[in-house]
Amino acid sequence: MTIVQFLILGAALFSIGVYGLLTRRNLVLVLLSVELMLAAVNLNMVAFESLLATTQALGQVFTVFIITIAAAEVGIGLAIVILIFRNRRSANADDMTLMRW
Amino acid sequence: MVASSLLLAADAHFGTEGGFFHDTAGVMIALPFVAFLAILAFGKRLPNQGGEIAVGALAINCIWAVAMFVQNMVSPVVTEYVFEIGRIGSGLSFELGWVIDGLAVMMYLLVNVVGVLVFTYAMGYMHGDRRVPWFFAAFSLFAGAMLVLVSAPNLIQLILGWEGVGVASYFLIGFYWEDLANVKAGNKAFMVNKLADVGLLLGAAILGVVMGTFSFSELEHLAAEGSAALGGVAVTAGLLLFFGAMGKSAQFPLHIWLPDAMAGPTPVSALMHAATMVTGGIYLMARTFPLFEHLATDARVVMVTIGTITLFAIGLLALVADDIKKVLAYSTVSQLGYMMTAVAAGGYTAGVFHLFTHAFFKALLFLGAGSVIHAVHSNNMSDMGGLKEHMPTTYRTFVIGSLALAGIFPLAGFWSKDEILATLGHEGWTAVMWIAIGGAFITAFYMARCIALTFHGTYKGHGHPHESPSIMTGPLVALAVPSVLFGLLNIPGVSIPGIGSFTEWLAVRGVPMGDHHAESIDFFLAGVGLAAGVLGLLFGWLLYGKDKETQQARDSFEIPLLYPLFRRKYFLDDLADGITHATMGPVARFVNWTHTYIIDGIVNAVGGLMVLLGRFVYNGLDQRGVDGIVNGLSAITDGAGGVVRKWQTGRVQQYAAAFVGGAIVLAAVFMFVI
Amino acid sequence: MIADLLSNFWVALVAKLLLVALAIPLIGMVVGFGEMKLSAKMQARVGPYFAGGRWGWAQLLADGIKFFQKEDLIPRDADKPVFKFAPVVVMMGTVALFVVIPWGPGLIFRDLSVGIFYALAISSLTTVGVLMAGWSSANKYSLIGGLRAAGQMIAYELPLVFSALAVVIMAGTMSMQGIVEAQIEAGYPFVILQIVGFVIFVIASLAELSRIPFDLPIAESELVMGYLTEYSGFRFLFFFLAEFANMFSMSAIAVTLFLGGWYLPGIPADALEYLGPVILVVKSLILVFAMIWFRWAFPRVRQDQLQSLAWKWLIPISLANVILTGVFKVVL
Amino acid sequence: MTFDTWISEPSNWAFSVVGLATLLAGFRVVTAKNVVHAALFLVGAMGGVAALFLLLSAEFVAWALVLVYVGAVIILLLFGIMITRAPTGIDETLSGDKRALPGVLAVALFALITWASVEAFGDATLATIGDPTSTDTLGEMLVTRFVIPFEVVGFVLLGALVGGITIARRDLTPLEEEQRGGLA
Repeated sequence: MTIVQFLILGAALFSIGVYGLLTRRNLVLVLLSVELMLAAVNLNMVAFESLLATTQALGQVFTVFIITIAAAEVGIGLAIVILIFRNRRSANADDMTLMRW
Repeated sequence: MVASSLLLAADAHFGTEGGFFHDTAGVMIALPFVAFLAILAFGKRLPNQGGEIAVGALAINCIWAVAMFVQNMVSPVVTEYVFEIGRIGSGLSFELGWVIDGLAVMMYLLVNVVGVLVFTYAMGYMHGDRRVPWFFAAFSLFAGAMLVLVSAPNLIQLILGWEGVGVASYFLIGFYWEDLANVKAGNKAFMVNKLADVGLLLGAAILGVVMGTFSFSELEHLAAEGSAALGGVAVTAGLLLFFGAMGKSAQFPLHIWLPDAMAGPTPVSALMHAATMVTGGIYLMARTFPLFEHLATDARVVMVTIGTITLFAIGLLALVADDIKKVLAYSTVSQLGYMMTAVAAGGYTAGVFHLFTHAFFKALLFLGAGSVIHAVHSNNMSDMGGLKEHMPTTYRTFVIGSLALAGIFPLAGFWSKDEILATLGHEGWTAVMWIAIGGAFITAFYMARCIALTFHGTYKGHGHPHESPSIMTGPLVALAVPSVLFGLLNIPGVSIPGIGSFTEWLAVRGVPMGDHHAESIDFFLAGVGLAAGVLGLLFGWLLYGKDKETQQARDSFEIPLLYPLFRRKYFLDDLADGITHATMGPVARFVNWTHTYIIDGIVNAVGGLMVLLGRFVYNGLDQRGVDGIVNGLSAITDGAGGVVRKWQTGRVQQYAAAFVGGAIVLAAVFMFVI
Repeated sequence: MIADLLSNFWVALVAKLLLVALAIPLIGMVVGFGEMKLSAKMQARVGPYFAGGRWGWAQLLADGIKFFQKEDLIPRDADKPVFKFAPVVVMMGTVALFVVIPWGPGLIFRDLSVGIFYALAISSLTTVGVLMAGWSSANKYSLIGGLRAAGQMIAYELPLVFSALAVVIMAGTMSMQGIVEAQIEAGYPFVILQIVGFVIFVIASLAELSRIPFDLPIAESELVMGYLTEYSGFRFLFFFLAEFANMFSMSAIAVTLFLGGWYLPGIPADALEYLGPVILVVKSLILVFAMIWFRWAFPRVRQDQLQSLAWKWLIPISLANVILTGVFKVVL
Repeated sequence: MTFDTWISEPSNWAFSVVGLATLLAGFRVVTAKNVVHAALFLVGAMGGVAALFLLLSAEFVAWALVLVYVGAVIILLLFGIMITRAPTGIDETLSGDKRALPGVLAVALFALITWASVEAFGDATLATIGDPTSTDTLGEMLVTRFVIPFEVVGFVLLGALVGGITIARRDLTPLEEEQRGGLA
C-alpha cells in the first residue's frame, strides 16, 4: 500500500466534509460534516504514522486527542443546537443571522 | 523564616526584641481574612448572618492592638518581621510581614478599635437588610486589607493592602447595586483610585529599581543618611507617591469620588471614608516622612498647596449640602486636607495626631448620622429637624462629635487642630496657617448648621422617628469618650507620668522624625483657633437656629440676605456637577473647579469672568474644537462601517466559505508561487 | 484431516460463519426457554408443557416457526430502509460480540489484543439499531422507547467501561484470553478483589440489555412494547433472539472478566481443552439465571431513578474503584 | 508503480472496497435528504474509517473510534436530532440552494491536496503493516511525552461536560425552583 492512496482518500473525505459544511442548513448536519472532516484528518495521521514507522505511535496519540476533542465539540455543539432550537424553534443555520448588521 | 532586621533598628533608642504579641501580630492581620471566608461559608446560617464572626474577629484583634499599644507606651519596640516570598535577580526581594513601631501600632489600634465599634453598630444598622452575610464578609475583607496596608514593611505589601482596600471599598460602595447610581459611585471611586494608583505604582517602581529595595526601613535609613542616589529621584518618586496618596486620601482634585462614595451603607462610610481607608494616603506620607523631610523638600510646596486648597475650598461645599452624609463627607475631605497640609509642612506628629482624633469623632458623627437616617429613612436634612427630643442619645453624642470636630476646648479636635496650626506657624507657613484658621471657622459653621437642621426645629419627615436600639447607641457612646478625652493625650509639653504622650509614642520609629514639638501651649494661636470655632458655631446657630419649614425656605430667604455668595455658589455647584459629570475632559473640569472656588473665595466679579471663561472653553474649545474632531472621526467611521457592514451577512456558512476559499488560495500560493 | 481443512482460509471462514449462524439461535433458544420455564416456576405456573413432549422443550422452536410464517408488516409512514435495517444492525452487534468470547484455551474466534475494548465498542452498535428501530417506526411509543434506550445506554456505558477498566488494570492486558490467564496466574478470580466492579458491571449490563429493573425502553405498561411495537414476524424474531443471545454474551464477558472464564481450579490442563466451553457456558448460564431471577424480583425503576443511579452512584463509585485498583496495583 | 502491481496486493483490494464504501457513505452524509439517514450514513463512514485504521494496523484507535463515535457521538447526535423533531420522510430544506460555490471549493480543495500529496510522496510505500501497534506504547506515550496535552485534553473534556450541561439546561421557572427547595 502506498501513502498516497490514503492521502487521496483523506482529501476526498475532507472535501466532502467541507462541501457539507458549506451547503447544509441544518445545524446538526453541519456538525456531522465537521465530524467527517475530523475523521479524514485522523486517517491522514494514522497513515503518516505507518509511513514514518515511529516506535512512539505519534500519529495514533494525536488521533486519540482528536477523537477526544471531537467528542467534546459534539457535546458543546449539540448543547448549543438544542438551546437555539428551544429558543427559536429552528435548527437552520440560515436563520441564525442575529449577529448581522 | 522570620528575618527580624535587628540592624535597622539598632541605632534607635528602642528595644528590638518583640514580645508575644509582636511575634504573633500576623495572626491579627490574618484573622479578618479568616472571618471573610468563614462568613462566606457559614454566614447565612448564623442568627446574625455573620455579623458575630466579623465582630468576634475584630474583638480578638483588639487584644493584640491594645496590648501592643500599651507595650509601646511602656517599653517601646521597633522591629519588623518579614518573610521572603520571591526575588528578582540577586537584589530585589519581595517580602511580606509586619512592622512594629509607633506609627504602625497606633494604626492597628485605630483600625481594630474603631472597626469593632463600627461592626457592632452595623449589626444593628444592617439588621434585616439585603445580603447581610456578604456585607460583613466584604467589611471583614476591608478591615483585613487595611491591616495589611498599615502593617506593610515594604511598598509591595503596602500596594497589596492598598488595592485590597480599594477592591473591598468597591464592593461596599456598590453594595446596593440594584440602584444604578450606587454602581456608578462604586465605579467612580474605583476609577479615581486606580488613576491615583498609577502614581503610587510608578513611585514604588522608581524607588525599587533605583534603590534596589522596597523596604520602608531601608529607605528610611537611606533618606536619613542623605543618600545621593535616593536624592536624585526623591522629588519625582515623592510626588508620584503623593499622587497615589491624593487618590486614597481624597485630596483636591481627586477628592471627587468621596462624596459619591456615600452611596454605601452608613457603617461603611463611617469606617471607610472617615476613620480608616482615606487615612491610607496620610499613613503613606507619614510612613515615608523621612523621604520628604530630608530629600524631597521641593515636593512639599506642591503638597502643602494641594492640602490647603483641599482643607479650605472643599470645606465650603459642606455649607450647602442637604444630604447629611455629604456634609460629613465634605468635612472629611477638608479634615484630610488638614492632615495632608500638616504632614507636608513637616508636622509628622501633628498630622498623624489629627488623623488619630479625627478617626474617633468622625466615625462617631457618621454613626450618629446613620442612626438618624435609620430613624427617618432619608438622607436629606430637609426631611429631618427636631430630632433632639426623639433621639436623645444620638443627639448628645452627635453634638459631642461636632464640638470635637469644630475644635472646641477641651475636646479632641481642639488639641489636634491647634497642633497643626502651631506646626504651620513654626514652619513658616503663615498664610496657610491663617487659611487653616478660616477653615476651622467654616468647619464649626457647617457643623452648627448640620446640628440645627437635623436636631432642632420641627420634624419635617414622615412617620415617627425613634431612638435606635442599644446595639447602635452603644458604639456611639463608646466613641464619644475618646472624642472628648483623647486630645488630652498630646497637650504640648505635657507628658503624663507612666504613660507619656502621643508625641513620644509616635516618635518610636527606626530613625528620628525631625519634626518640631512645641514645649508649651501657644495661647495666642490656641485662642485664635478656639475663637474661630466658637464664632463659626455662633454664626451657624444664628443663621440656622431658627426653624424654617424646608431647606428651600432657608436657602431662599435666610441665605441670600446675609451671604449672597452661597446662593451663587450653590448654582455653580450644580453647574460644576452637571458639566463635570458630562463629557468634559480634565481641562474643562479644572477650569470649572477653579472658577467655583475663586468665586467662593474671593470676588463675585472674578467669578463671573470665570464663568465666561468656562463657557468659552466649553462652547469654543470643547464643543466646537474637540467635539468637532470627535464627531468628524465618528462620521468617518460610520461611513466606512456603512460600506463594510454589508459583508457581514450573519450567515456563518458564507464566512466559512470565504475562509475555505482563502485557505485554498493561500495554500496554492505557497505551493505554486513560493 | 479436519485440521488440515480448517487451515484453509476459506474453509475456516465458512466453518466459522456456519458455527455462528447455528450457535446464536441455539443459545438464544436455550436462554429463551430458560426464561419461560424459570419465570413460570417463580410465579408458580407451569409454563410451556406440550410442545415437543416433555417440558414443552420445542415451544420456542414452534414460536420461531410461527414468527416466520407471519405477515411481515411495515407501517405506512415508516422509514422503510431504516425500519428494515434496524434488526440487522442489532443482530450484527450481537454476533460481533461473540468474536472475542474465549471458550477455552486457544478456543476463540479472534484473540484481539484489545479484546475487551472491542467488546465494549461493538456492543454499542445494538443501541444504534434500537434507536433506528424506534425512530423509523413512525410511532410515538417507539420513538420514546428508542430515546429511552439511547439515554439509558449513554448513562450506563461509563460504569460498564470503568468496571471493565479496573479488571484491565488488574490483568495488565485487554486481551480476553490474557485476562483469563491473568486470573489463573493470580490464583483467584478477580471477583474477589473486584466485587464492587463486578456488581456494577452486572447492574450496568442489565441496563444495557434493557432487562428488568431497567426495561424502560420497552416498558409494556407504559409504551405498549417500546421500540418493538411495530415489529412483527421474523424481524421481531431477530430482536428477540438478539436479546437472548446478548444476555448470554454479556454474561460470558462478565464471567471472563470476573469469574475466571473457562477455568476451574482442579481440572487438568488438557481436560480444559474440552471442558473449557462447558465451564464457560455453565458459569454464564448461572449469571443468565440471575438475570431472569431479577426480572421477577425487582420492580421497574422510574426514568429519573434510572438516570440518577447511573450518574450519582455508579459512575462515582466505579471511578473510585478504578483509582483504588490503580493504587493497589502500583503499591503491590 | 503500475495499477496492475498495485491491485495485485490483497490489502489493496480491501482498501478499494472499504475506501469506496467510506466515500459513498461520506457523500451520502452530506447529501441525504433525511437527517437521521445522514447520521446513520456517518455511522457507516466512521465504520469505514475504523476499518481503514485496522488496515493500517492501528487497532486500538480503530476501536476507540467505534466506541466514541458509534457508542457516543452518533447516539448523541441522533438523540439531538430526535429531540429537535426530525420528521420521517424527505426534507428538501436540509441543504441550502446555493451549492455551486461550495462544490467548486470542495473540488478545488481536493485537487490541491491530491496534487500536493502526489508531488510530495510519489509512490512511497507504507513501511510497517502487520503487527498491530501495541496499546502499551500508546498508553506510555500518553503519560510520558504527551502527558501535558493529555491533561489539557482532560480539562477540555471536563469543561465541555460542564459547559454542555450549562448551555443545554433549561432555566427553571421560579415555581419549579421552589419545588426543588432552594439549591438547584
